[in-house]
Amino acid sequence: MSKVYASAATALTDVPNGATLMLGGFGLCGIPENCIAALVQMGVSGLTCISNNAGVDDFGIGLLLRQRQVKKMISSYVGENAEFERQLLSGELDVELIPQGTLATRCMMAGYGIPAFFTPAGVGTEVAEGKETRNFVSNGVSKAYLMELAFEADFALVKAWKGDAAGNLVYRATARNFNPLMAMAGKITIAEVEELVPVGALDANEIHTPGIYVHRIFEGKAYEKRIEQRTTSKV
Amino acid sequence: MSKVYASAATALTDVPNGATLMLGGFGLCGIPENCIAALVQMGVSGLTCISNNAGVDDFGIGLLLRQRQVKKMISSYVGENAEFERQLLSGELDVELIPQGTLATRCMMAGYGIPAFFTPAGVGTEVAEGKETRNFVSNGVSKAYLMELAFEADFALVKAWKGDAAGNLVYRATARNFNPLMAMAGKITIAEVEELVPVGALDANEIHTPGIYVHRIFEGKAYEKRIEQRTTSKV
Amino acid sequence: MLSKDQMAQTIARELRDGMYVNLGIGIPTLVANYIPGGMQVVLQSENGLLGMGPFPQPGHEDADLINAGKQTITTVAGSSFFDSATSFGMIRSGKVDLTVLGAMEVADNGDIANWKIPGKMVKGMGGAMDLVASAKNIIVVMQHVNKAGQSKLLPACTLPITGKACVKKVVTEFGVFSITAQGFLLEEIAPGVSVETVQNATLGRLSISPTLSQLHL
Amino acid sequence: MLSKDQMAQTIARELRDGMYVNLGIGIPTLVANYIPGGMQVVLQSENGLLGMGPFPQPGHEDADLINAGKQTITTVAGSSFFDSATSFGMIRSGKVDLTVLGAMEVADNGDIANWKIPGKMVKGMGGAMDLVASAKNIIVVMQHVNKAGQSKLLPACTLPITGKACVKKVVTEFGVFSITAQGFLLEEIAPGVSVETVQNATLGRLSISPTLSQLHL
Repeated sequence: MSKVYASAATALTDVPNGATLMLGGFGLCGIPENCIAALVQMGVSGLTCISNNAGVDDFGIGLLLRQRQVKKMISSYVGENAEFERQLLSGELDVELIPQGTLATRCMMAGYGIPAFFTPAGVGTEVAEGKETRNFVSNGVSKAYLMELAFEADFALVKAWKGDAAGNLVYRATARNFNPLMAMAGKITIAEVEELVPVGALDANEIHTPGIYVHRIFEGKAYEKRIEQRTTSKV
Repeated sequence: MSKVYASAATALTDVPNGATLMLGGFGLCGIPENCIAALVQMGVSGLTCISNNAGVDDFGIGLLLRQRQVKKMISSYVGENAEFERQLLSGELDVELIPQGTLATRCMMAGYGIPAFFTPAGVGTEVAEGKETRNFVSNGVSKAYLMELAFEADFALVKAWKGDAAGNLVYRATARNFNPLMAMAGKITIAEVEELVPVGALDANEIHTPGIYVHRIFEGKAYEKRIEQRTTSKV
Repeated sequence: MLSKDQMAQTIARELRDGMYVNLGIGIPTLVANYIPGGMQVVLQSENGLLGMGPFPQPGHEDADLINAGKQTITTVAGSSFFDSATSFGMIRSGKVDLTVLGAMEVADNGDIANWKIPGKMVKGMGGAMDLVASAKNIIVVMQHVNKAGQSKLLPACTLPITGKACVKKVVTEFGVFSITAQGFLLEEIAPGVSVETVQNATLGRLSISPTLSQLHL
Repeated sequence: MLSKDQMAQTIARELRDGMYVNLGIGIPTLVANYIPGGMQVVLQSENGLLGMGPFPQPGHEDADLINAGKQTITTVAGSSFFDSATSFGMIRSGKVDLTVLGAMEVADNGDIANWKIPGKMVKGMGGAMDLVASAKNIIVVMQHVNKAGQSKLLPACTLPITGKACVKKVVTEFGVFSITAQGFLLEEIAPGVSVETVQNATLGRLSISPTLSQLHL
């Protein structure tokens, strides 16, 4: 039973309309470019996307927004995207904003089989509305926390640097971000990698995502890896 | 402000009687041998030890038990230790047995600043006594979970393979086990490493415990790394 | 009657290509010897390893590389190491397809007891409570009766339980039993064992499958 | 009046050897330029990096290496990468010693608002809610009044808040304010600024420290 697929198109073929997807990446860093391109190509619609950001107008999840494929975004920060803002204000798009640490942890908890946990982020704010607030004593100090639930996602689409046919993944630098968390969390996890290496080539000590979490893997093509804010030091 | 200490004796000098300690390791694999030896040498007593196991009669935490330095053990499995059993049955030693995954996760949650979480382990058993049981729906199925709390520990004593002066740690093979979880969880975390390498020698992608968690680090000496069950294949 | 190896071999028939499997200490460990050739089955060791291999050759033992029974082991290509929280995370989230473990008692509702004998044994539950609370498919392999000759397949556990209504199947030297709403269902019987022998050795509710067959290995 | 750089420089006086610091986008980022020589201060970027260095030399930008403001950056020796859950885990568990961030409004009880303008701006809170709910020491650096000339130091936030009673100190172009049970306490005043100017620009409860000093950089 091979996990290896030839392309994004073959790996994503059963993603239906209305699916809930997790998409890795922070800004445009470490996003599953090939998977997004395949979703655009497929034209699948009514998607709920859990992703820290919503891309920019012409790249990343912005490409899905432009095609009106997204019904709902669950994110922590959705600036940098004029089309997003237009759809949101016009009511075409539903958006749920979540503190970034809560978003990351709700993915992780799905992977850990922990249905609920307590976090201080958002206590006393809009984010707390409708949620259980409860005090716990930590280091002798009582403090209020919100109960948050693990996410559920039909598919997690993640991007890694290297991977193997066993599904093991290694990320590079800050392109790691949400990818390993979402990889743990998808009912079906699809990983695209810059380089598919032979099984045994990755050091077992250095694997970020053990293969058990990854159901499908393919070597991506033609990565653009666009830089959102190119900043440099004065020479 | 250097994190580097010359020895276990200097790194552990302020561990007081009655302290709550986390000690890494699974069986005798990946245990902080030098730290344990220093605790024996110091004669500090009344300790509460959070550790998956309690060592064997003459090695690991067994050395502390033999000296009657331990008031309470919090573990998942404490076989292989006759002195332990004697002290427990005679009432000299208090023991709290916790499912292994819950033990690991209660350490991790301390490191994540999450005071409480829900796990299915122990529902309907003795472990559930006095704890909140609550149902959550996951993938359409309602299931019962126990609420468990993050641990608090004054000191975490962990053992890594390599480390640097910034406190970054890398573990080897299954000697990783509880070490990175406890490293995150101690109010003061003391790491002993087989090899203290120059800052910059560890690849930033491959660090298991980021230095922020480690307050003190030293290069351990004379590791015995005893094997508990030497099993081999027929040649 | 089945030997321990035959009990392991019986369980090995449950294996499917691509499965991730956690094998407990004792007879469950023997299941690894009967993975069908050409089938990819990945063994998880809950102390932090996916891709456990056989015991090392003498002289190649590595103190840093052990299984959950603290035995020296090896890894196969494609293995990965991780911490204990991640390990139980993959168990809890249902990524481990099959768990095989021993037991002191199994009740006819699927309750299992295997961690404590009050006043006698205080070793602890290790990872068993996490495993039985989370695994998708739990098979118990054990002797049908204890050393005192008493049935271990009971109407209710007499020892403190490890998990409630979680066991799906029991394999003993007498055969293969599913746990159903009507209690133990004898589905396959070991060669040389009579239904009466099974009935006499089983205290829990027992029914005999209308399609009862003799176990072939 | 302080320039943006002087505001950053003012905050840099809070730095201590061995500190782990998270700097928000905008003026907070400038604090990195004023870490005293010989002092070891490790910068955390909540997208998954400890040990952030300066911007790269032109031509050395790496798309895989950005900060929380999505800017290309570099790392220093001893840095480490990790996932976003670990990153906010270290924030929540109090391992980050100091958080510096901007704000739209600060209330005299320490409430902060910096993530939403209803009907106008819907960018989201990013990591700000996690940071303000968890950091041990939170300093806000911002202009004293908004573009419309209205005070940003208020009796209560008018915008949806990011966190409750969490800000410990505010630095504006007019000086340094502690948050106390009596509201804003002016502790240091910028050169060329009068107490009356501060009073006129502050809507929240304001008291003047009996030991008020002029800010020296």
